[in-house]
Amino acid sequence: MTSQIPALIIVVPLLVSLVVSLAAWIRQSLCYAAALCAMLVAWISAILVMGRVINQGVITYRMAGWAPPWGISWHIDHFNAIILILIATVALINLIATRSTAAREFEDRPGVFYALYLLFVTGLMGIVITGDIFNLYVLLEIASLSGYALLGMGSGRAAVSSLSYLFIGTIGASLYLFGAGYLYIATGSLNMADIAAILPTIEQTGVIQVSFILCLIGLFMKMAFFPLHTWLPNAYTHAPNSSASLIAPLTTKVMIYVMIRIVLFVYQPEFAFAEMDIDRVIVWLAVIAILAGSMLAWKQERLKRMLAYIIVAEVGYMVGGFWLGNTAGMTGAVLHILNDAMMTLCLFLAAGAVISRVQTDAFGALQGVFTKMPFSMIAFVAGALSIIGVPPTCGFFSKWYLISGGMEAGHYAFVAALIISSLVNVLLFFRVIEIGYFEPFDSHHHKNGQTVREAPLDMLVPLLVTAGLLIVMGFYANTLVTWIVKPAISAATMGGL
Amino acid sequence: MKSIALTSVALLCAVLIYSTMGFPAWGDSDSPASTHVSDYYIENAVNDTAVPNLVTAVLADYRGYDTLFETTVVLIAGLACFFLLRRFKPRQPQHRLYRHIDTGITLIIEQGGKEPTDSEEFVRIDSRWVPYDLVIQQASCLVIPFLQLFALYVIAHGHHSPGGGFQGGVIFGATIILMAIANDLRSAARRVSERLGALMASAGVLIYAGIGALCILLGGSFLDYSALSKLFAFTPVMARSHGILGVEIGVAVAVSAVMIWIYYNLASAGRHEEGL
Amino acid sequence: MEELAAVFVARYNYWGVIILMGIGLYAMIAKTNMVKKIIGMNIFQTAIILFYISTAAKYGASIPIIAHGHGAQGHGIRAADYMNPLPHVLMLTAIVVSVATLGVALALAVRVYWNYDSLEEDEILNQIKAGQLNRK
Amino acid sequence: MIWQFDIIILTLVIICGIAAISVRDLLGASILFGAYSFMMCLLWAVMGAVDVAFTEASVGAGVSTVFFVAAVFRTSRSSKD
Repeated sequence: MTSQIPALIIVVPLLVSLVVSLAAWIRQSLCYAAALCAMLVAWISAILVMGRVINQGVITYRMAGWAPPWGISWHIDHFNAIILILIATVALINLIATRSTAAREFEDRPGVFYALYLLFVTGLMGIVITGDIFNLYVLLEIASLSGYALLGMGSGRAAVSSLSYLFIGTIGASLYLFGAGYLYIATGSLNMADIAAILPTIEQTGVIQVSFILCLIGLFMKMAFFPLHTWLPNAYTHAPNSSASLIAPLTTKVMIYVMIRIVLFVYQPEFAFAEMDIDRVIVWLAVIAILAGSMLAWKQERLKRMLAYIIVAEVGYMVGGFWLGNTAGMTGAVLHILNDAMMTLCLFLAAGAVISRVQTDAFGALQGVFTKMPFSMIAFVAGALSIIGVPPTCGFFSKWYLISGGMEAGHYAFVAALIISSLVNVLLFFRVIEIGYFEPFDSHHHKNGQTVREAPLDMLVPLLVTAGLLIVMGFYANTLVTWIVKPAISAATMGGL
Repeated sequence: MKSIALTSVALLCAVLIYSTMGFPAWGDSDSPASTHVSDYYIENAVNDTAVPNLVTAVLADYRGYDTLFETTVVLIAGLACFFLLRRFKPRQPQHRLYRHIDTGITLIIEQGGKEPTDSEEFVRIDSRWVPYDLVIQQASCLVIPFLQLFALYVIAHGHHSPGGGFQGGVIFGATIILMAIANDLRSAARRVSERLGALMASAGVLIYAGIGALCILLGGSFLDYSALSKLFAFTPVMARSHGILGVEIGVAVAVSAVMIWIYYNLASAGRHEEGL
Repeated sequence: MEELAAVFVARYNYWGVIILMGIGLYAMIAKTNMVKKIIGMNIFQTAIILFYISTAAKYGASIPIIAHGHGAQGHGIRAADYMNPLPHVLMLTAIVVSVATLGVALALAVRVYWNYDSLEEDEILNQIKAGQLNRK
Repeated sequence: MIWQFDIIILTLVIICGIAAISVRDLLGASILFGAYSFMMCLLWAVMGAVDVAFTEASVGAGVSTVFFVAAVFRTSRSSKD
């Protein structure tokens, strides 16, 4: 029976999401409790799976009992096990933290909200866990479609932003599917391990190269890599708070995971780095992404919008670090996926707490929030320090690996971009802290007469836990690297590179 | 703008057309796509699952996990349309139109006026578009039962002929949509209410996922229908065949309900009062 | 000349796919109307479906339903006699995904229309800009 | 599978696709999209993908067109391009 534990990660959220969408028509009050239980079970089973991977190595789970390549199989190694834990943690914390926000934002349909929430998480977990390139597409669409619905429910511009996200996201997913079709026509297989075994044996006719480019462009669209990032800021700024703080930390990071998985485990490093010879180009694009993201973030006047542009820059960190092509850079990229998800969650939750009390996130209205909401702002500062990369927080360590990877590859422009973007981040967050800490609280700005006070406990406790995790992950960064990140990368590269 | 778009798209097409030169010829039965994995399905599917329609066998068994999420995608579309569009508060100010059946005279009831709700002589009509065509109404009444019968046949006969849960479900949903178009939204909603549709949509996917989870409880992998042979007196091969039928029924229930649900929300712009 | 004709017959289906993709992509980039963009998106998706179906075709093969499936129990089935069923299965899933995307896209378009009373992208952008100016 | 049939239908598909995106009336565009889907369904039937063709006939030519018409009815019928 223990061999079925991996299945629980997907099956429990899926089944419970269906029960929740039934319960939405019978008793709305059951929905939250059911969703919470499902996320807890998924979180515990993700940790159990991680333990088994560390002890026994790679787990292969055969769906419906058919052997690959005929059936669909899951392939769980260190890399996806840690991403599974990350998704479960972020979704669980956010579920607890946004309970009252969600009840306010979706007053007459919280049941359907929780059903879509669980389906979104199921989709992301399925993307991470699967070992089949077509199955990945289906789950990509599950996560995307529920994401469009969750983002589009906000007021004002949300629907337009979500619709343009839908257009770009669908083109991206379709291009990925097209690339997978090129792979299928050349190899006749859909299983990742099977394709990886076939690819070196077939003669090169340009089909594989085109499929590689198509998949990569599709994923770049989905992850908002710089020239294709236009959907992200609007979609995240205008979205409801309870869904923005779920989707912003996870979507881009999972897409970067998919890129790493496809490049390392399907096409393999020899082909992707040596034969295609596009790694320098992509690192240069990443440099532009980092600089442009930071500059655009500087121009924003609203907290959530500024954070959205910081995400664009952070995507540049991870893509660039990975395409440096050396172990330090890849370690930095993988570690930064984990850190960045937690930092983004922390900052978006803090922004959500501020918005729930101040009613807006325009910088002008944030005067004196430090005195009124001290604990929320402590968490905000912790997240900000981590984004900047100040030592006790986890952001420092991944940035350290990224910079040393850049030095090792001799790509000094990337190193310079990282440092410049850190300096810009210092200025960005100092501006917010200056307004919030040094300027006195101005009651004229809060004309609705409501007194601004500390966020409610159910919002504050998860927020402080997230901030604490940032520091804990910083202390244990070395353990994380030796036990999880190193085995994940060396399994893919066979110690080469 | 348009010329830039046209040139860039044309360039992209040219590159892609050039890349097709590396493909095996169209219709070549020795290409990798037609030999590597697919031969196994063609040669063994009947032995493994007792289903002559290879597409059904692969869809619901070998790649049943994909199909589970395919059904879930449909459910998500239904949930999303409801989530984005549904407005529970009725429109203000409200006036309703009633038609006197025999004479065709239209009655406008302003707010507060008494409405002839249970009258035999008056029928409520939509404000923007007033379909009143005896031929269409009677013809649709005539064909809908046969269409529904055909939908059930397509669902049940998916093992042997083209079709299956998805196609049958869509046809079944389309019959209710036809009813809503030929008469009006309210008369369709009297037969399949929004609540019933929503419950059926979730329940259909739950049937599918539940059969899969039952297989885990019986000691197999997720969706491994051969484990069902422990519960019923089937051979494992027949258990797979019957498992596929059960799954197809779940798909059909979910898909038909979601199609109706999406139509209700789109056609009435979320108010469920007046339709197309 | 004969060689050219052979290349044409062996490839034109894929060329058709790529032309259809181009039509869909052009509609999504150049058209300003949201419903037109949605139609373009659907054409783009069906083009990819056509691509997969083209990979499944075999000359001289029949549809993927085993004749006399019962009784014979799979003796003497030659793989070359039947079309490749795998892409068909994949594309059933893809069609369903595309109709689900269509539903969500149309729902979002209707919501956009509630807010801006228009489906033209340029008019919506003008309204957004005017709204931002008003707020300042 | 006869390639002469295939190429005729493929041409019709492309013509319907171009027509669907160039008509200014959105209701007409929806109906042309339905025709496009139906031609596509024929094309797949020629290639032996009967299940896929069946699905496209019921989904693409049937329900999708109804969804388009419903959405156009609830928004606006005219388009600038």
